[in-house]
Order: sequence, then structure tokens, then C-alpha cells
Amino acid sequence: MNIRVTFYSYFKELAGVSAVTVATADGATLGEVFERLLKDYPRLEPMRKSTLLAVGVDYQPRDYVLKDGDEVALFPPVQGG
Amino acid sequence: MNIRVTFYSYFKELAGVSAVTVATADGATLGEVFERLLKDYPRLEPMRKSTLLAVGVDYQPRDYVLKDGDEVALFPPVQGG
Amino acid sequence: MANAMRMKRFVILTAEPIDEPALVKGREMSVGMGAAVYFSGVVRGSEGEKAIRAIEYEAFERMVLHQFDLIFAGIERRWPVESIRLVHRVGVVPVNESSLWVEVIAPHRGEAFAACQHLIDEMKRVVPIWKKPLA
Amino acid sequence: MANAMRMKRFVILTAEPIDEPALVKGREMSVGMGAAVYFSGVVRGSEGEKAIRAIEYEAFERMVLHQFDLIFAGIERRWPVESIRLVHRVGVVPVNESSLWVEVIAPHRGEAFAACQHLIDEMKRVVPIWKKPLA
Repeated sequence: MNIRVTFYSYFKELAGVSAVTVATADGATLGEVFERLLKDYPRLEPMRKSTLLAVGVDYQPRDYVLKDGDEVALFPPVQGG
Repeated sequence: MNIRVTFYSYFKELAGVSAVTVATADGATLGEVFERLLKDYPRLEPMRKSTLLAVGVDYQPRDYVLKDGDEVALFPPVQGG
Repeated sequence: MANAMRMKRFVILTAEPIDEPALVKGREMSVGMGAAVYFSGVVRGSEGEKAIRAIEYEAFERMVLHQFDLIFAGIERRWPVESIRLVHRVGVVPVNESSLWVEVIAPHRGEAFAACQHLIDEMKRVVPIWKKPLA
Repeated sequence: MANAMRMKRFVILTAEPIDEPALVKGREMSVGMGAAVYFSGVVRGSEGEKAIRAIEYEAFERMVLHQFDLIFAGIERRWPVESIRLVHRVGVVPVNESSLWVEVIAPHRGEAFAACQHLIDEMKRVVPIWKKPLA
């Protein structure tokens, strides 16, 4: 299945792209996609612990099981206000 | 000496006057003037505990020693806002 | 000399409606300030169980100004507040109109919120203003 | 049926300056409400030790709106707030301009202050907006 991933804030600069489509096995978890992205974009690795992960418009845990067409967002800690 | 006393809020209605001048012995305390006012205006007596007392623009304790010309204010708990 | 600049203070007692938009428009903040907190206290349509049409405010004005100054001095010692502006109505204030407007300017929101709430709490304890509900 | 009326919510993300006087002028309060609390967060002239001229805000807008809705739902369960209005800037916000404006309307000041502070604290925890200082 295909998962669209969007990077926000300086994660765009670290990844060098603002969005990417990842092909994964059915039943892949958000954590598995995240690990794959850390391999593909090693400059994100230092941000491993502080990275926030969302599916659609909701935060989800690493063990969240993705469905085809899910939109994933990766970003650093938020700083509104 | 002469002490000018002003009543505020519903203390005016209870006393029936908005201000009065009290003649006292030199060295009289604020508490002594207050007791005299409670006698002269017995409808203030139920307010004894909640009455606030000021000399000029500052709150003062009952044992404050008055000077000739001091302006005393008597009023119920404040309710600004 | 961080505290050399005295906290700016502005207090008005007025019988006129409080023009909040104009007051907000008149805000002045230096470049180090990041937070403006406002409180507007509005006359509600009932006191206890009874419907009212207005509240009449009476103030011992000279003492009001002095007591606010004492509160401001306490705030200045405690928080890095740059300025406080405060307007309190006197006389008859109809339901739905503001009787009290406060602005607190500080570097960060925590101290602005704390100082604003402290100011109102202290006002309700010591500032000689009284209200009478009008039915 | 005291809680039958849903808390009113109003959120705008905008690249334009926040017209606070106009927003205050547009306030709506029902007759049972006694407190309006406002917060305006203003861009300061430095980040850490460095002078800046502006902050650029980026937002994941759909998620921002949803996360604010979740925060509002939590506030509605906890305090009797009648309405919340919130405006957040996106794009470049020069020093001394407001990046965030919030209004909370409630019956009493305690709950209005509490809800307003909770809203901002939660926003800074979960709402996907990021800033980049511009020198």
C-alpha cells in the first residue's frame, strides 16, 4: 500500500523534500514507516525522540496500523503562539 | 480635637448622614471614635465586625492614634469590579 | 539596571462607557514585551436570583487611586510588568456593559496572567468601591 | 438544560495583521456572562540573545483546526465557557505585532482566566504551528 508522508517545519530542510510517498506491506505500523524514513533521510535520525507523528489530523502512537491512503505527517515539537 | 467622619455605601443610609464631625479628647484612637459612632448611630452596630476603617486614604487599625484634622472613613466590605 | 524603568500606571474612574476598542488601539509595548492580558468585567443580568437592569457603583475616589497605587507597587516588586492600565466605571452601569477593564503588559504570558489576576483579587479586597443592584 | 447551548468557537489562521480593536468591538456576550479575558501574544525583538526582525509562522492548517477543536471540547467539559475566539497569524509577523489573539467569555473571571491559560498551554503542546526567527 502507499502512504503519503509530509514533513513540516525544519524537517523539510532535513529531509530535503516536503513530501514523499512510501510503499509498504499491508498492515505496516506508523512506527515501521517512521523507521524507514529515518533510514532514507538520516539527517532526521537525531530528531528521533522529539519527532511528532500524525495520521490525518490526529496524533497516533508508533503501533498505529496504517491503511492504504493514510496521510502521515512528521514534524518537530510545535511552537504556536 | 475635631475628627471628620465620612460614611460610604449603605453606611450612609444606616447612619442617616453622609458625614459628621466628632469632637474627641487629644490622643483618642480610631477605635474610640468608632465606638462613639456605634453609640450615636446604633444601626451601624450590627456591622461592627465587617466595618472597614480608614484615616485619610489608608486603612488603619483600631489602636491608631488620631490627630486633629484627621479624616476618618467608615464603610462596609468593598465590592469593586 | 533592569528595574530602573518604573512600571507605567494608568487608572481612570469614569461615568462614561469604557471604550475598549479605543483602549486596545492605544496599547504601547516596548520591543521586549511579548504578552498583553486583558480583563473586562461585564454587568450580568442578575444578582443572586433576582433580575437587575444595572449596577450603581460608588467610589471613595482619592482612596481608590491610592489603594491601586499600593497594589501596583506590590505587583512591580513581584513581576516584570511594563505597564498596567485600568478603567473602572462609577455611577450606573447597565447590564451587558463593562464596569472594569484592565490591561497588563509583560514579557511573558505567565507573569501577565498572574499579575492581572492578583490585581483584580486585591482590588476586590481593598479598593473602596461599592455596588448597588438596580432592579 | 444548562449545557444544551454548545460553546461557540471561532478560529482563524490569517496572514494579515490581527485587528484587535475590531475583534473586541465584535464581542458578543449573553446576559449571564460577566467576564471577558483576552490574551495577545506579541513578537518580541529577540530570540534568546539574538535580535530578530520578525518570526515566520508555518501551520499544518487542517490539523491546527482539528487540534483546536479537541482543546475546545476539553474546555467545554471543564468550564462554563460561552465562547472562544482565536486568531493565529501565519507567515511573517514583524516584531511588535500580535501573532496570537484569544478571547474567552464566561460567567465569572476565575473560569475565564483558567480556560484561557489552559487553551494557550494546550496549544503550545499539540497545535502544529512552528516558528522561524528572521534576523
